[in-house]
Amino acid sequence: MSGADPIWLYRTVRLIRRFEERAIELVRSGDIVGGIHPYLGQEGIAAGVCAALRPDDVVAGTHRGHGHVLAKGADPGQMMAELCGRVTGLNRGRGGSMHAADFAAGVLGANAIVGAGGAIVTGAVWARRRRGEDLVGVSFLGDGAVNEGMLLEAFNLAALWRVPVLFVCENNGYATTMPVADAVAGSISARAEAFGIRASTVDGQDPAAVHATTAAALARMRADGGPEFLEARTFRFDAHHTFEHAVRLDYRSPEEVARGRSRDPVRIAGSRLPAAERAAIDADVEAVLEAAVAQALAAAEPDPATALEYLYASGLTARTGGG
Amino acid sequence: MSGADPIWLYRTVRLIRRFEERAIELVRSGDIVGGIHPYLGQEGIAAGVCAALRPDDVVAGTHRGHGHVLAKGADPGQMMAELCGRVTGLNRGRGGSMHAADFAAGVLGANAIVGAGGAIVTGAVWARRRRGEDLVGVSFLGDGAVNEGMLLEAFNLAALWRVPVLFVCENNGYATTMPVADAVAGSISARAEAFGIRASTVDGQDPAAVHATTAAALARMRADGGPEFLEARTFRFDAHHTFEHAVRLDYRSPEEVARGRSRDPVRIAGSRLPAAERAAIDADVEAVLEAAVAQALAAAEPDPATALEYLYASGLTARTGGG
Amino acid sequence: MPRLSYRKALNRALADELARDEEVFLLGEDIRVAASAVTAGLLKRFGPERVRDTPLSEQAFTSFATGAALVGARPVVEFQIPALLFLVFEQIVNHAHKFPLMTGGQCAVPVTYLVPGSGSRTGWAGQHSDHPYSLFAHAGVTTVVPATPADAYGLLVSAIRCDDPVVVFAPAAAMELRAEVSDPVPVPLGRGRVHRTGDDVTVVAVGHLVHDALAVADELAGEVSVEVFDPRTLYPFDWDGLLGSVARTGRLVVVDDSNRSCGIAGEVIATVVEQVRLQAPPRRVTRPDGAVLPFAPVLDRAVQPGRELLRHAIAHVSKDG
Amino acid sequence: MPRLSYRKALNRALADELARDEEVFLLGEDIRVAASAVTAGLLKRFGPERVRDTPLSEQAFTSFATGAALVGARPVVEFQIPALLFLVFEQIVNHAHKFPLMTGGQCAVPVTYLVPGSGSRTGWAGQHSDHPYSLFAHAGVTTVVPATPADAYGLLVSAIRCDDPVVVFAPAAAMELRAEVSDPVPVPLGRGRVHRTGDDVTVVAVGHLVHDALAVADELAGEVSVEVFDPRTLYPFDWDGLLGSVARTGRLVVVDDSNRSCGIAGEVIATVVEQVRLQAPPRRVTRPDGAVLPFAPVLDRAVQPGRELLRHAIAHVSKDG
Ligand SMILES: Cc1ncc(C[n+]2csc(CCOP(=O)(O)OP(=O)(O)O)c2C)c(N)n1
Ligand SMILES: Cc1ncc(C[n+]2csc(CCOP(=O)(O)OP(=O)(O)O)c2C)c(N)n1
Ligand SMILES: [Mg+2]
Ligand SMILES: [Mg+2]
Repeated sequence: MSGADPIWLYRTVRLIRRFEERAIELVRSGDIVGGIHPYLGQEGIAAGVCAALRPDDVVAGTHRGHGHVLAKGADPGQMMAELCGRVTGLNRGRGGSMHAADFAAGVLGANAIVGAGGAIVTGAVWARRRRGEDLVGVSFLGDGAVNEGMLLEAFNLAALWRVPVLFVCENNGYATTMPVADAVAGSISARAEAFGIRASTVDGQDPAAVHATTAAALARMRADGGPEFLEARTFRFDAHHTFEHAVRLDYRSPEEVARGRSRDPVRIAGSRLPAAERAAIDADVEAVLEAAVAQALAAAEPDPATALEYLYASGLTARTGGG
Repeated sequence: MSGADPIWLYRTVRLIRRFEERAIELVRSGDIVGGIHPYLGQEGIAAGVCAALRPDDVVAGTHRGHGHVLAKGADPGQMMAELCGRVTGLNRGRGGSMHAADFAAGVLGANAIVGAGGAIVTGAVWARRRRGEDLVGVSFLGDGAVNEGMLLEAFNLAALWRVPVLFVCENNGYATTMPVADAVAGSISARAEAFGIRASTVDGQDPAAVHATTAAALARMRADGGPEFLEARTFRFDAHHTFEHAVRLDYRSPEEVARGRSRDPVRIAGSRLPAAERAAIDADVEAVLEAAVAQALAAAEPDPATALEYLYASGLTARTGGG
Repeated sequence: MPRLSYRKALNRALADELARDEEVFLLGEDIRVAASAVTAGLLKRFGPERVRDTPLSEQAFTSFATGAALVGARPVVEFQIPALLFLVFEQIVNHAHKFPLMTGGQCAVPVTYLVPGSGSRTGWAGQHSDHPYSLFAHAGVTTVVPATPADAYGLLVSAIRCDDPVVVFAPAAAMELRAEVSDPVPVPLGRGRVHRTGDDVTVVAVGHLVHDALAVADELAGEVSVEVFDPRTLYPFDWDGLLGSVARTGRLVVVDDSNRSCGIAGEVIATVVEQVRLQAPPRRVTRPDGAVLPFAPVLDRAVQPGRELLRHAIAHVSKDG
Repeated sequence: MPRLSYRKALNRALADELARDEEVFLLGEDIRVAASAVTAGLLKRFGPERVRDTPLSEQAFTSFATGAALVGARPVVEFQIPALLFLVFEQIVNHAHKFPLMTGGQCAVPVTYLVPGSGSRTGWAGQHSDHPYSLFAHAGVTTVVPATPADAYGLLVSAIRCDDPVVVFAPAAAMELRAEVSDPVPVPLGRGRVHRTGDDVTVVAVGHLVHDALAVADELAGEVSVEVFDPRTLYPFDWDGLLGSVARTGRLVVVDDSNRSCGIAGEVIATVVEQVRLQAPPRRVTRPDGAVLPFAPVLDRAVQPGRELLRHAIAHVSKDG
């Protein structure tokens, strides 16, 4: 990943944007079962943060995790196949949207439990550093997650043990339908600062700004070893989850949505490139996704006889459910 | 309770002190099974805080809970009977040291799980205020508890919903053998302040100072309804738990213990009374405890046939373990 | 007769109890806008003090409910995902459940924990598809799994009125059911229901699987006469009701959507064979041991107990003897 | 032969594995000073990087262990109280257990959770006296309950070497046992042990109750020939071993210190009767349903399965038929 490279940043936000749009189509067509939590509007954060990472660094994502997985370098075709539940998927069709993982790319997994990733990535970074590797980790989390005790405990461990994890809070103003102001007493940054963790704030809609702030934090972290916190202010352009396309939930006014959508990370990153370059990237991204979707849909579904495969790493075989 | 009355304060710290010393004797004699977490040295906190409470206010205690229960007004005889597992005990012998409760006196219970009381007392206060009662609550907690996610979540609820709970952190420097500095990143007060909760600090060895600081906090809380936090610096004079009398754990130097014991809340409170008055109180406390111990030891043990009594408030009868 | 959906039945039970008793209030995530639809209309009718949206602080709000219950309130706590019960297992089992005995009867903890959409919600995968009712039956917390709209209403009402904590699992696979229900009434906890009488074999089915059991019983009607017993409450279990049925049929199959080992199906078999001599070895159809639901729909389905396996079990039990 | 205490056996297993494999490290509360004695001497020998005292942040340090394991470490997490497993139930069951399947085999989670002093520690009362092994057997997490010093050593070693999460319950009532053990060796997970052969009835006993079963078997030696089977691992259970025993004796009693409903005793009975025709109805001796251990010692004891009830169950099973 070439750092602040505006081409990489634009390509990445564009890739995530179009990936999500294609995925939503596949939800509509029934090829993706169970729906997704679209990352639309928040692409600048995954792109900006991951632009500052090295391949050996690790990230833990969230339920709204596609952007993190893609920006960290997972293959879009395997990712799409995973969403479609195919054997060629990143997780061989066993994980789906909320558990997509790519250990080879340093993605410890999206995670369906809010607030769970922080301690996991802290442990992973600590264990690898004990072996002499000098990686860092990123824990992505939503504004809702800062109310989870398990995450606050993870802040404590990372700070005490000086584990270099960047906790990136994607503050999109809501936990599902719960406004931040109704859910977070005090402030988001103060939650980290209470543990002696340095906190920064950044405009999450500007991928270059996210990158710059992240890079500065990572430089400090790589130098002295402790965790940091980054609050990226953002806006979720679409539904909390695609089920909201069918069931209207009343919590954001049309005006608020229009205002939020007016600051578009894809447009902001694109405006920094010449139109021709942008068009070339767009075309390339379309081709990548066209192939991704085609490959995903062409791939085999898993054999039901293998439903319990991978249940135990030790090779233990579970008793089946009888009959 | 007569507020800052130095007589009440001295009597209370002295009562707790001697109660604990008698209880330790009963642990040694085998009349109290399982041991206790002595409150020795920390008496000034329970006394000073409870002096500022009204009878209808509620408190939730800790594993080191005898002081809270006594200072809030539970009968020492019933409390001692509870520690001895007798039917005349506060909990009819079902709870013991770590679960002693006296709902009539506003004691929701000592609690064997560190960090658990905060949310419970918050809910209790909220529910009673919804009925128009204007009580407040106190959640006692140790320095170790501020590392428990569930407690930090409780800070959030109390602050968001403006429930008047005073979180009183008895910072005795250790969680069992773990020094605060090794366990608490940032600072203890900052943990509460992060949630917008006002925090004060007080010398926990001076019952009058604890009372004054508590009274000021409660006045603000009764006026505007939100929670507050109070860190009381203190020192545990004896073992974490009486098992330490048998098994030596190496974590505090003799010098540190001597230094800590030099500031004794009983002596401090006592120095504020004329010697004769102090002696009269001492004699009275001795008499109360003599009677408490005698009554406890004379009381019946529960009938094993009633082992499952009170298991279900609904009257449900559990299947027994067979045979 | 008016048709009532399962989801609406839960909604109506909440509304009726909120209206009947000022001490009832609701806590949960996104319940104001009624993301699960179970709380639809309640904010408007009862206001934000009694329909309280919570931050994502499950442990604290579960114990907040305990505290409120200790002083006489009757909270109903909605959980969006069955796995959230894992997150608050300590708060329910070690606190809410234990308070009455530990305090020697000084208090009660009448809290209802409601999971609308338990079990597999196809496509929600590993961490959102558990059916952990057997865990609560082990802990001894009253546990109900209504199969029908009428029972959804009646058991939820009884749960709210119960002086002990009660966990209500509303299986995702039952949430869209509809049935003719004129005037729903409370259903006593701890009482099973024979949905269909039969002479040859008793099938105990839990939650949504009651409907599968009934379908299979209908299919097999010519060959074997199946009695379908729905315990409705898993703890306390209606042992008398079940033993009466099995004493007549002499044969037993249990179908249940939780993991096999130490699940409710095993408990049913154990308790029955301790007391009744069966004419053939009993069988159970469950999730596998240690099941984790894989994402791909074909795999997700393969891990759940289905009609095919149930037919097989019935055939086996009927033949043997 | 040298005598080895159960507690020392655990200590030695930890020391041996720390010495053998750099990836092994310990996490827990007060383990540096070895409050439980199980980690005695290890700080000095292996240093604070590998013997890590944690703050009271059980959820985070449990998931910290998961994360470390995901990248190849082999953490052992000590819990001071069995109920702390309730507090981290989500982290173990919903994360550590599920990671391999959910990721399609991309990882393993070799974590050992060690509870030295599970079950009743007389006088510690309601919240410190649970024996929640059946919960983990239900979840499908490998669960061991060693009964003897040799097994404590051997099973803990195997747990640490296992590529899946393993919960090790060391019953408080077994911690002070001593036995002659010359050279302790690994004991395979999932393999039971016949402690005493017999012809008339198989008694399955878990953990410290193995010793009660042996004592009762000795007492009854003149009247009934009792075989004592110790599963050692509750999940995965050694069904072949047990079925072999029961096929010979034709009679079954199970004694186990967890709650009755959905406990391991019920599972044993269910699995056996699905496959073996017994000569008499089986029996189990357990804690009551929903047990909460009251404080007073006489009550605490009354709630635990004891020899009297076991004798009664054996008598009943032997007579019937
Ligand atoms: C512990 C937990 N509680 C509740 C949920 C259900 N849930 C899934 S996403 C979500 C909202 C999360 O909000 P936030 O952290 O702000 O992330 P966002 O969805 O806004 O990206 C909720 C309540 C969950 N998955 N995990
Ligand atoms: C959640 C939880 N974790 C661990 C324990 C075991 N334990 C009991 S007391 C204690 C130390 C508590 O320290 P602190 O909060 O400072 O209170 P203190 O004992 O110093 O009064 C520990 C670790 C427990 N009871 N509950
Ligand atoms: Mg959000
Ligand atoms: Mg302390």
